[in-house]
Amino acid sequence: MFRLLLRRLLALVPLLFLVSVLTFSFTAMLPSDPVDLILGDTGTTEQHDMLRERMGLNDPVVVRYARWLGNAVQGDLGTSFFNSVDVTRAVMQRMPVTLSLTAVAALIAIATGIAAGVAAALYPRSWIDRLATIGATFGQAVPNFWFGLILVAIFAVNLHWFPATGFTPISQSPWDWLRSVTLPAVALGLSSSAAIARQVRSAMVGVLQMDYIRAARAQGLSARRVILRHALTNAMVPVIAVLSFQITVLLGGALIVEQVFAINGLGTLAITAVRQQDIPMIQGLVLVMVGMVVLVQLATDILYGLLNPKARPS
Amino acid sequence: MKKTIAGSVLLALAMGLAAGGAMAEPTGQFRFADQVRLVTMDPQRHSGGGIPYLRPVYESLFELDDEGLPVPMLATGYTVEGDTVTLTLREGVTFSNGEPFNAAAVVANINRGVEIGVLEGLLSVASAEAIDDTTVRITMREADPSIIMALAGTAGMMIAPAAMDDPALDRNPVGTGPFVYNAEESREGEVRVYTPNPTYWEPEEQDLARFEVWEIPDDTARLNALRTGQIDAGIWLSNPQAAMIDRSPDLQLIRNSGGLNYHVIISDRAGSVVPAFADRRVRQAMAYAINREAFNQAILFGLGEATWQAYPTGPWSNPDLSERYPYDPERARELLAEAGYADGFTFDMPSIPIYQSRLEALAGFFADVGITMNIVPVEPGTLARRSRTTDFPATNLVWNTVGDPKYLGLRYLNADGAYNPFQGAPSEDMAALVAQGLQSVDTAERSPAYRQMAAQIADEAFLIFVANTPILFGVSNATAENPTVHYRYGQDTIDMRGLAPNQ
Amino acid sequence: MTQATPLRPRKLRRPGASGLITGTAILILLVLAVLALAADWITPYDPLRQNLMHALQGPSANHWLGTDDLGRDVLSRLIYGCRIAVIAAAEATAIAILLGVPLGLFIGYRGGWWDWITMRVVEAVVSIPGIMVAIVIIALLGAGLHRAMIALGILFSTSFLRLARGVVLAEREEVYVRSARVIGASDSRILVRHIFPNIAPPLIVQVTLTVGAVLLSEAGLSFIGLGVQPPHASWGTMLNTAANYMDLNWFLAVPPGVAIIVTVLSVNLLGDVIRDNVGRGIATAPSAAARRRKVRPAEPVTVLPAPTEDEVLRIEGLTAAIVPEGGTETPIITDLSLSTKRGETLGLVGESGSGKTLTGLSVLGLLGAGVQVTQGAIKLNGTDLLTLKPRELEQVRGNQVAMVFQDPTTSLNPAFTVGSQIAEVLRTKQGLTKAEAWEKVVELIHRVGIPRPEERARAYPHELSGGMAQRIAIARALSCNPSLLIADEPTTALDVTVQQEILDLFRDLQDEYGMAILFVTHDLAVAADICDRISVLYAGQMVEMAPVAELFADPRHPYTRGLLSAMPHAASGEPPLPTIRGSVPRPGAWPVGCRFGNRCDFHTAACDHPVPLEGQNGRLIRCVHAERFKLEAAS
Amino acid sequence: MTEAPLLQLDDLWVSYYSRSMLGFAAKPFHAVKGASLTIEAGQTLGLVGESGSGKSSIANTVLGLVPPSQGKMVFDGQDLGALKTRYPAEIRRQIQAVFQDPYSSLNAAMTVEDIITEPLRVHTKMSKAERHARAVELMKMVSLNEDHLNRHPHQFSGGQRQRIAIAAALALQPKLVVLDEPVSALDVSTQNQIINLLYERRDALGMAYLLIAHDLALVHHISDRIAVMYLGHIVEEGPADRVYYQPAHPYTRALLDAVPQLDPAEQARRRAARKAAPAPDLQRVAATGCPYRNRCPLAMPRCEASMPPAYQVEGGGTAQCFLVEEQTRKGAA
Repeated sequence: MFRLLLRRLLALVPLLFLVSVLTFSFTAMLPSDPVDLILGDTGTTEQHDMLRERMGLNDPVVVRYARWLGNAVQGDLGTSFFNSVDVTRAVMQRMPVTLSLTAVAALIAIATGIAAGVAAALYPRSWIDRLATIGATFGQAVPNFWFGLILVAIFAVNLHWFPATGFTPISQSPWDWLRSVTLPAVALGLSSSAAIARQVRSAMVGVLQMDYIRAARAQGLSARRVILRHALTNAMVPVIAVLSFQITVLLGGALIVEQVFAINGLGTLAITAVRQQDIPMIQGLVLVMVGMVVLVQLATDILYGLLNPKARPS
Repeated sequence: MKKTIAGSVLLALAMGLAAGGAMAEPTGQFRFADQVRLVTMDPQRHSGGGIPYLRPVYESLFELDDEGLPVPMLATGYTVEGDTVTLTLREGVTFSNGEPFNAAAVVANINRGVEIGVLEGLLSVASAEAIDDTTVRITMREADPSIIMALAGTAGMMIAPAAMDDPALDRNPVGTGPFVYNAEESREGEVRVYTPNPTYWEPEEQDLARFEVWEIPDDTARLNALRTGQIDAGIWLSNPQAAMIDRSPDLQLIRNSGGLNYHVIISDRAGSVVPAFADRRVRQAMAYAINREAFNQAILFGLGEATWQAYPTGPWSNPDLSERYPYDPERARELLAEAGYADGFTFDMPSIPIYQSRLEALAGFFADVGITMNIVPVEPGTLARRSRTTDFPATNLVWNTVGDPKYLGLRYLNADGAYNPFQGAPSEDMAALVAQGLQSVDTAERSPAYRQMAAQIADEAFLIFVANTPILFGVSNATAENPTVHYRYGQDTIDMRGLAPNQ
Repeated sequence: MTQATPLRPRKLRRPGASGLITGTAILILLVLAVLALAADWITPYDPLRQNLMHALQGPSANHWLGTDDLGRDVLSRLIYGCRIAVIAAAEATAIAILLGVPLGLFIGYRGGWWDWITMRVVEAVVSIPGIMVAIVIIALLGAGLHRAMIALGILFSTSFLRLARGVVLAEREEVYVRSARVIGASDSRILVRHIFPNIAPPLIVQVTLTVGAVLLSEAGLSFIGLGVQPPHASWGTMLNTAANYMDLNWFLAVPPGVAIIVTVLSVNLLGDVIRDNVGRGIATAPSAAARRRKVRPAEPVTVLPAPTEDEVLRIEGLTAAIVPEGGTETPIITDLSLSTKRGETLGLVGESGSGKTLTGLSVLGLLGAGVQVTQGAIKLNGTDLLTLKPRELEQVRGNQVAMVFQDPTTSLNPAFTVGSQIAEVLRTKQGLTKAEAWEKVVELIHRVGIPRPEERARAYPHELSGGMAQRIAIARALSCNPSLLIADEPTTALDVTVQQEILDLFRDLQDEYGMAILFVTHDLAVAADICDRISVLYAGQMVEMAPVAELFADPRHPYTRGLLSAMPHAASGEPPLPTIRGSVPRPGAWPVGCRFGNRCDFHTAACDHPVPLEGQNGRLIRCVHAERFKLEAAS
Repeated sequence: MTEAPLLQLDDLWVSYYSRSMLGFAAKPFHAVKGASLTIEAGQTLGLVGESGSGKSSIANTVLGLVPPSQGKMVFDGQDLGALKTRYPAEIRRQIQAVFQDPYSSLNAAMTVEDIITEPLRVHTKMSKAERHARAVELMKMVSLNEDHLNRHPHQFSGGQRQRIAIAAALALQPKLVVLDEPVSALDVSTQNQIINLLYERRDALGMAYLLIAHDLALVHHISDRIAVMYLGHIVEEGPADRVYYQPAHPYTRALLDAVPQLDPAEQARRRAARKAAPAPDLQRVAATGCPYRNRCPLAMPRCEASMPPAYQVEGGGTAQCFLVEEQTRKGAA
């Protein structure tokens, strides 16, 4: 297991490297001139040239990239072009917000998705199955931000059960944190829950037709045991891949849902950065997001190895 | 040409007594929401909205009273003599970093502001020098009737000299105000936390343990925050959310003095990007195309009023201009046809979310007469800055009707005006009027020139005024009942001094 | 050798609900297309035409869906929104396909460095949340519908690329591609003519998925102001407006929201239907026999001897059928009667489609989806299993009857060690403790002839050879000492030398444990080795039953004889080898009379009527010419 | 026979290299270890072995799907093993194949006519009409109804599909057809139909077959010669009757003995014999010497020391077993 982990970690290096190259070259193509952004309209030509020199913008792209990467490896993602905000700090400040939103959404999605998927697979063609299937199909068609609006209208504005907007850090008050994160997480998690439910159901249906399930039943193991132990363990193998993907989707979805709930997470930061063409901020954000995604993938890979003996190195 | 404010110290003291009363340890908190994101906390690089983020930390040399007249703050008096302005400074004031507030500090501030050149208020200033420790002489480039008014705003905000060397001054403000910025507890892009300044020069005015300014650009989110008690007060434009506040029994909509005059600026006056703009008939057609009454009803929710000039009321207002451009799409089309644009033309207009519906309405009016206006979103907080560039042939802004009319000339009309980015030269008539308006500091003497200028502006139609709205604060009932909440005259901020938490 | 294909119930169509849903989905999409095309003519108002004096009105006769913040007609804007939705979906999907598919095909077939580099780049892009990729691309290109759609197109091209590559990689290994290469077709020809047509079905599914995703993404981007720019109406911008007016007129959020949901739902449903029909994607759940039919009692059985004390299994008049929901039954086993006793091995022999495997499964009550016993009785140690409740049947399985399947590598759960799978049975069925169970596991594994049993118990199924895995499966089946063991082609998937070992193991274990074995096989030679008695099945019927020696010495049914003579070892010398003409008829296509009739050389008019199974002394035959063959054999 | 054989494999090795994650070449896996075979024109060589014996690797190598790692492969006078590129078209059309699984070997997206005439399209400039005529002819040749030409493969039974595959393989009238387990996926009653068909066509058209199967008895029916593979080695080779009736290698004998007989009495006798014999070690693969020695009831010490070379067997052919040598020596003595 340790070797697998090490190998996976090693494999991440080229991926992160590639992402950094992609991000850097992409942002380098942005049409705005950072010096203009920083100095606004007020700077003189001399000031422009000085700043350009100081920022090393006259260096070749490769040199700039190497410098940026060197700093990034040390945790320094540079300073925003738009104000003197430290990118690492800004991103790290927002990360817990988006992370807790995504994590709660993922928990909701996984719990409801697996429960619905298993229930549907247990009683195919029953009302449970139909309800779950219809729900899942619907869930995948509902835009998360629209669902968020509706949730706010019902549960915050009318019923006052939850705050309509904003985010309370968990360190401040776990209860308020839960209240503030519930509606956005539900809005965010819906489509992933649906996707997971569908995948679980289809994986379960597939697995339930396997020989070893028949064999286990022929052995007189109870239907419950066969489904929950034998079928689910194997059905989770393809589901894991979907989970990993869905967490990336959730992270992306959080960007939009944050707007609905006026939550200042990475999404708000990202959209602002993009609008302002704040290159260091965009680069830092992308890198950090990919880092998060990659860690999730690593975790799911390990989970995959645990569930699927064939994937383990012998 | 000499004017001294007498008894101003007394007045200030009286205000302090009335508000604060007994000296007690500050308690409680007050949470305010701004509608624009914080761009910079450096007052001298600041333009446009976001002043509420600065006010807790920075105090200006002067303050405006409830009639809009300057009263002492960090400066206790002034004299204006020709091209020199002499300021007398308050003693015993220190910056929160411990530096003394003195003439050297004021000189450093004013000279830095002149050098940076962002602030319109200082455009007329040549330099400042210290006469003695409490006296500063400002040398003017040209006569400026509104220099004291300007020093009551961002131009007069005093930064601790040592802090000026900080490259991150935009995030580390150091002033003399009743509060200091608490960077640790603030969350970038979400909330700014201010805690009492331990070295404040008038500790009896500090009745609040914590002041927060929340960045909530989304109107609905801000309304929800107000409803759920997440904030005590916030700024609103006339929009559906403001109307909701007005209708809600739990909330109050405060209409502050002064107002915001919404207008369209034709920046590309020579028609270098959009040739049609060079034709006065085209611009007048645009003015005719707008149904201001409907605009006020539907877009401003009846909270504003139609206007055709920069000052709807008061000494600078020209009464002949009411209904200068009645809603007349037929006439607009005729004018366009005369100008050779019967088939219309197309131009880009920058937009921020709060102006979205206004611009959509305008686009609809213009579309009616054949003009296509593309709405291009820019980041909130950057509209003013982008409006000063040649990025857009036209823009739209609000004009604070508290300002001195000289700004019309300096900002909008002169070839070097900040909001004349294409540097179109004013017509001879206009240039003459601009000059004439600056000749005096006496309102009665100046007003005929500005009334005439208003008519000239309306005629040339580079500036198309649409509607005027009061500055709106949405507050909770508790805030409305709080006697210490004092809205600054004609501004979108609350006075920090003496502010106590809601009961 | 027959790969005993597990009976796949034919796609059970539910014309009711699903047809209706599909129809509705297609109808909705057609309507959308028409609205998009005809928006200019059918909208009641100009979508940009504002009427500020009538802003934010609810639905009325003039404005069916009310008006928005500028008094524009919501219905008209919604209809124009269709157009944008259609353009958006078409544009982004087309870009995604044109970018992704050719590149995916190319790298998939070419492989090597091209593939490696492209896939690493794709992985990198995919690891960035999609919306982030989109907004960064938009930052580069600028906001607006077409630019946003280019961004989405680039983004979604990765899924097409991976799909195309995946299909190529999978198809490349398919035998038909090998055939094409053997024929000498060039790479490009193989790619275009042979592989590409097979991409079409998953591609269509992917297109529907992408269209749905594009619609949602477009709405999301427009919602945050990076997509379609106001005042133009897209559903996303309409929702953006609605978000601001939720308090004053919440209804504004309804029409665009519903429009998006209904459209995406229709597209997704259509995708599901296509996927189900092309059958490559997600397996559809077969209809569970939720409502068990009442089993009709068996007709009086004359062919079986009276029950004896050591009789273990007695099947009487068993009839099983495919029972589709609301459809007509298709019988697959008819009127099958047999019995077996302790220590006896009864062979069930027949070709695919004969019903031999189903007979075994019906004893266990594991016929599976859509197949049910409709008549008869299955008595195990005197109890009719067909009358038991599911719980009771669970108790019987494992304890009294167990089964060994054809493919040992798939009949063991890949997720658990083999030892734990045996231990599980011991613990749940016999209530042993963990330690006791493990001790017994090791003993059992040793008993089935596996050296180093402790070590092997901790192995996963994929770590064992086929023969070894089958031994484990046998150990598990025998763990609770059942009185009946059903072995379904247990040696078919094994090499011939291993087959021999396993057959010997069966014999040894039977000698030791004394259980009855119901041995299902298609190979008469295997049956000759292991069985005491053999029952030959053909097309769901027993056609002949005899003690093993008699059957091989004196086969009487023409089918048995045909089979025997067709065995490779039977014939010697050069072809032509003896054959049986034609092929086994499928269930539902059985002749009314003798089911072998149309392949039989002895067919007479008498064969066109149902033929009974007759005989005595354990020798049964279903043939009108039985007497004649008997005489032949005697002479 | 003075004429050169149609196909000659000489010390052919086929190896697979799996690549580890970081690109280091892992240890190669040798599927075929020095196989030598010959097929005369118009004759059938049956290649028999258990799964994993390397027989399919030989098929794939002959078909040009997998390059040999070593050794000579001469077809019709041309050394194909030396070719670094794909086979030239004139060779390509001479070697055709029929694969095991009739369900996956036909492209589901094509019609029967497309499948049968695909080789003609690739290798000839026949017009559409000519191709159709040829397709009709081929359908007749494999006893299928010509009306079925525009059907898709899934509409046919396994036996019929295999006929279609044969028709496609015969379309170009190749000199060699590789039959890779052509009947093992079929029901017993259809197997013989296909075997008969293959036999008839060979006699009529005169091509050679490389018939790969795991069933010696079946192979024996139509082969002129039989080769037996065990773990990559051709352990025995010779005339079909000799190998089938007088196997020289213990493995061949074991293979033959393991096949269940239709005679229960004979089965019982064999069973008794097996019981008497010592149980073979289940550790199948011997690292050195003869790969079969761990299972071989007649293994000698020298079997462990070195791999036996191919000895000539009386009655024709060779066997890689020291016993053959000893018997020959005894016979000579």
